[in-house]
Amino acid sequence: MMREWLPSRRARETPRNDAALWVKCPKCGEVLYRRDLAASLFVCTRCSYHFRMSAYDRIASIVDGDFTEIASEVLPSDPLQWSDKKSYQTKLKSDAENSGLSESVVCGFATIGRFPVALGVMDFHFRGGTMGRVTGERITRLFEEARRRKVPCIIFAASGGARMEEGMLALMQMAKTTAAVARFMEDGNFFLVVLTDPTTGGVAASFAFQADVIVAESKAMIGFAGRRVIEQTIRQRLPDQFQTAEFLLEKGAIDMVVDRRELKEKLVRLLEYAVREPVSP
Amino acid sequence: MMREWLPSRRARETPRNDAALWVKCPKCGEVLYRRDLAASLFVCTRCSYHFRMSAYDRIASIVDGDFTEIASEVLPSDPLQWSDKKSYQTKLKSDAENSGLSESVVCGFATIGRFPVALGVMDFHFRGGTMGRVTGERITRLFEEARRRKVPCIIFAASGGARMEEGMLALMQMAKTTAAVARFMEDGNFFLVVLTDPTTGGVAASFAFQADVIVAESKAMIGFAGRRVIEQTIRQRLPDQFQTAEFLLEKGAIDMVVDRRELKEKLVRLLEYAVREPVSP
Amino acid sequence: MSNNLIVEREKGLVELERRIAELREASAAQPLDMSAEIAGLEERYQAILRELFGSLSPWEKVHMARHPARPTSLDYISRFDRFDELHGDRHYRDDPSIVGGFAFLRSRAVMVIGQQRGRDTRENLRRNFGMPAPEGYRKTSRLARLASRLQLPVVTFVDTKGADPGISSEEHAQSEAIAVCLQTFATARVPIVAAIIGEGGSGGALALAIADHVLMLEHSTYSVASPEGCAAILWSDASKAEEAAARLKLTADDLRRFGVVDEIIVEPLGGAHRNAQDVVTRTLDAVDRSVARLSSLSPEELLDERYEKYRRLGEWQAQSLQPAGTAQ
Amino acid sequence: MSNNLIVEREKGLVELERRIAELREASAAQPLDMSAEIAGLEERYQAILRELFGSLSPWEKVHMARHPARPTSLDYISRFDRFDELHGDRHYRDDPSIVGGFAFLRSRAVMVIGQQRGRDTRENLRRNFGMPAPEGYRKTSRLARLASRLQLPVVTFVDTKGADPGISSEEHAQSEAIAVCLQTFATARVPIVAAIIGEGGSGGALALAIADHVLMLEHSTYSVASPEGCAAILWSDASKAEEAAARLKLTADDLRRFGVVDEIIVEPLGGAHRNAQDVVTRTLDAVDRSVARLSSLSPEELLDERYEKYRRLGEWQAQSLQPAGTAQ
Ligand SMILES: [Zn+2]
Ligand SMILES: [Zn+2]
Repeated sequence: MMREWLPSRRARETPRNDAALWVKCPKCGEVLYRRDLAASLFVCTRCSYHFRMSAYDRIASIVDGDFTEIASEVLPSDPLQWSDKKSYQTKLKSDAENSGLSESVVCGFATIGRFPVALGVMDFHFRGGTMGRVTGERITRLFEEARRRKVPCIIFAASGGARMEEGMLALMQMAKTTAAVARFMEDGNFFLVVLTDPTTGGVAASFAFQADVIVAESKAMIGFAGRRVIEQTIRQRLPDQFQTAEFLLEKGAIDMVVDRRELKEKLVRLLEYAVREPVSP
Repeated sequence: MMREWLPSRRARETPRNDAALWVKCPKCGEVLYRRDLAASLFVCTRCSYHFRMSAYDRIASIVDGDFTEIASEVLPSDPLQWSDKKSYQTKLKSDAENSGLSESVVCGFATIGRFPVALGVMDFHFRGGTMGRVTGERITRLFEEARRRKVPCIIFAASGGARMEEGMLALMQMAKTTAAVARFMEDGNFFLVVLTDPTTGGVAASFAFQADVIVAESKAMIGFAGRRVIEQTIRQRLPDQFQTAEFLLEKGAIDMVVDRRELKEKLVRLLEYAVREPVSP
Repeated sequence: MSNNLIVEREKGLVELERRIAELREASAAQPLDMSAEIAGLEERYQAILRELFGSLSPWEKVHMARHPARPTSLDYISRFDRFDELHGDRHYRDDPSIVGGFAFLRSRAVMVIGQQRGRDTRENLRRNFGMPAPEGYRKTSRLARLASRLQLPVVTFVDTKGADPGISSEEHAQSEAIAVCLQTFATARVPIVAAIIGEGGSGGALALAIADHVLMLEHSTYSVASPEGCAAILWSDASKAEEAAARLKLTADDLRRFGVVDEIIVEPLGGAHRNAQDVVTRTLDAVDRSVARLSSLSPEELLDERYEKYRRLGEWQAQSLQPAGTAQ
Repeated sequence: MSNNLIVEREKGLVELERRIAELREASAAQPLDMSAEIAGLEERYQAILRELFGSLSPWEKVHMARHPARPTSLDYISRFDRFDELHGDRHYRDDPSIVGGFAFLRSRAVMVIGQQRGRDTRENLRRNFGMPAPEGYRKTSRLARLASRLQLPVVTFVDTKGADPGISSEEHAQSEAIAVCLQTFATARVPIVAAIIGEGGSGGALALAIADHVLMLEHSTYSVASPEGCAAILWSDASKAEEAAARLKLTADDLRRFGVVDEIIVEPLGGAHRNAQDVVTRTLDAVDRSVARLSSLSPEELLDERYEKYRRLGEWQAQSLQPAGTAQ
């Protein structure tokens, strides 16, 4: 892919459904100018609320320059011929239009701080970041290719879990990605995951928590079961702090919580320990 | 060693310090005839209280017939030239006289249910089962020889921890035995431990909890810190159940609790899974 | 009234069964020949059975999979030639919703691990309705690693609504526990055979089901989410569970066609609990056959085949993966 | 009054230090030459230092090792060229009494793990006075395994009274956590260098100290049990701790002679805290030299040498292991 991919892709900015020039911070209520928000990596300049980020915005915020996407030709279909209010095909189409994505993950290769890496970025704007067959297939190919190239793999997770509309074939992606991750790691390659808001269900419970180092973005909601499910089960309201990145850090589940504005620098630092041989520029 | 080793060694029965014909059960108060007690493997016939067992009684209760001791020529010395009320040398001598042992562990080879095994049996009657240099050396030799012979290793643990009078050289036995256990297990050999009353400190925190399968005798006290130390730290009395085998089973720390009278049968069953090829009689 | 459809349907049958038994008894005590009458009743009974259970909808299968009398993991494990239970995650707790240990299956030593729901309310409370906590998945991983070390094949029984969704399970990193379990099964250097014997709910079920050979009982279900959960998530309306059950393709036939399941164990008319003895026997036979076949492979062959199996599962291109019956 | 002998002794010095400082100040402000007076005071000061600290008994070293101002793990780690802390056991909790993560030591990437006591009461409470819980040892094992996977040398700093002896530590299988830690260090396929910087108490210290090269600060202690614990166990009288300290052979010199310790880092007169900067620098230099040397070995050579080292330690026959100074 050419160097020009970034500006064109970046034209679509988060949050996508709001076409206006101004965006209101859902946490502090501050009204933010969209361009300023993008410049601060979609972090509220007043209260540091982290807006959910689109995959290509994320990639642009992390890579040194080029990003060579792989497996973009792998496109979702409708194995269960699912239809409820709308058909699954229709949902896929409308999500594709709204998000500019063809599936819930974008995979490819890039350099970060001059380190060649495999990079997979999930996007909550496409089917709530759920993992369907193509999500699993793209991630699997990424790990397989990263294993061949012997480069570290970084995944940005954001997911509501396995995708209902693909039934068990979606669930099986947990098995498939896990197997690919295991092979990749058995060869001594480095796997780092960044958990972003939200990371739950089948994605949390497969490749995301198999990483060598688990980074989470500030205040990201991370868990296995959804908050609503737990509240229904225990019949009481959960504390606000429950299932946040900060909560998980205290509970020993993750390695660190990082503010998005410091994330790239942190990733480069971590790569320097694990790889120790950046390519010359 | 000859077949006759057992009767001669068994002459000394637990509890050793009581020369009388009758023994009173410390739990239910029943007065037990010593020969009956021995016949029931030193388990109170009324309340199932498990008396502490001497190493050779234990061996006799477990092996099919012969027991070939190894490393009995490895004898304790006094590296720190320790002396308090009595010298360490004196303590060693008096323990040896009282227990009929030369150190806190007896190691050797035997068959159990026709399975050739390496067998190490600790004895609380010798220096409270503490691990000194010779304890560590004998256990290490046992694992090294078991590794050469490719036979499973069974250890009966009973220990107050590392032996004070040998200072850091005693503590280093944790490292030495651990390294030997690791090599033994890396070759795919089976390691089973039976935790008996009491198993604590440096023995619990090294080879004992490294086993594939951890069996504990009923009601045995098992822990890292001693009960007294914990009570002093938290300044309150601990519940009776705390640190018992049954408590540890519930807490997920051990695989099973077994009554001594069913122990040999259980060990043979477990060996049948792990080895699958008993030698012909 | 039971909230289980199948249990409700069975209530009418009980009266008929009682009458047949009474007639038989009377017939034996009297010189009068009532065999024609008995035969008639039995024929009617069989006809009703066929009508009630001859063709179960996905939603009916969901209820069959949850039937309180349906054989549980321990009903299978107790029919192994021998079983020695192992306990605990070695860190925090022994989770009673996972039962595991050494066993002999026909003279072959194996490691068996199953999700265990209760067979009554009290046991259900103790076993958390068969929903494992992280400690249960960590016990599972530990036993699978031990099996791999000792070269024992692993046999699993899957029967869970899903992983426990409680507070302490989140606090103890349920995601990590399941993720490690998956990784352990994906890399275990021994044959793995899994049997879906009841409800196979979501990632909490899959954690025990990455296997070289997956068996599934005819009326078991295996699903990306419970129908209720799916309906709640997609339509915010759990009452649409029946519709979700139909859409999710959670039946053995569907999953066999998708390649998620390798072999189906046929159940007696009316469900496994109507002849548990026979179902368990045939299931263990099938497990045994698979283990025997897989045991001839080297660890490398096993791992390669397992990888390829899951690699191909749900491959994006394959239009042929669509269930034949639903093709438009 | 402090319960630390060394702190008590230092109190008199403070007055002298103040007077020297005052004289210096006065001398700078006045034309009067007071250099002779200052030199005299300084000589006296040095003489007192030598008298107080020139030759420390084992019991005094115990107090030196516990000195509240003695450099802690973080004082060393913060002098690495860079440090990125990693957290948690991935199961249950992040234990603040163990600090670990990636670091650069002179341009070399390493994994560093240290026991961290508090530098004040509040931090001591948070860090449990440097006594790790099972979660801390599990974090340690996890980081050591990660280092082994990524081929990063492991550097540890040992400074603990011992493993936490509390109720929940027992409930979470402290023994198992330490045992696994020992096994992880025994089998890690990377160089390991340990530095005993303060108190090295029992198995809870050893859990971080199975290493290819063990450094020890001159006035640190490393012991099978705390002197108090030893006295309580052997004589049911904790007040005999001083006697126990003498018997236990817990000083760097003794342990160097026994082969438990490979290298001693000399401390300034009066202890490491009197010139922490210098002590830390020299310690890190020594660590760096060891890592550099060990990095030239293959994993197999490393493991063999490590095995042989601990295999020989405390060998039963070797009379030569007896400390020369105490031979009769
Ligand atoms: Zn804001
Ligand atoms: Zn009794």
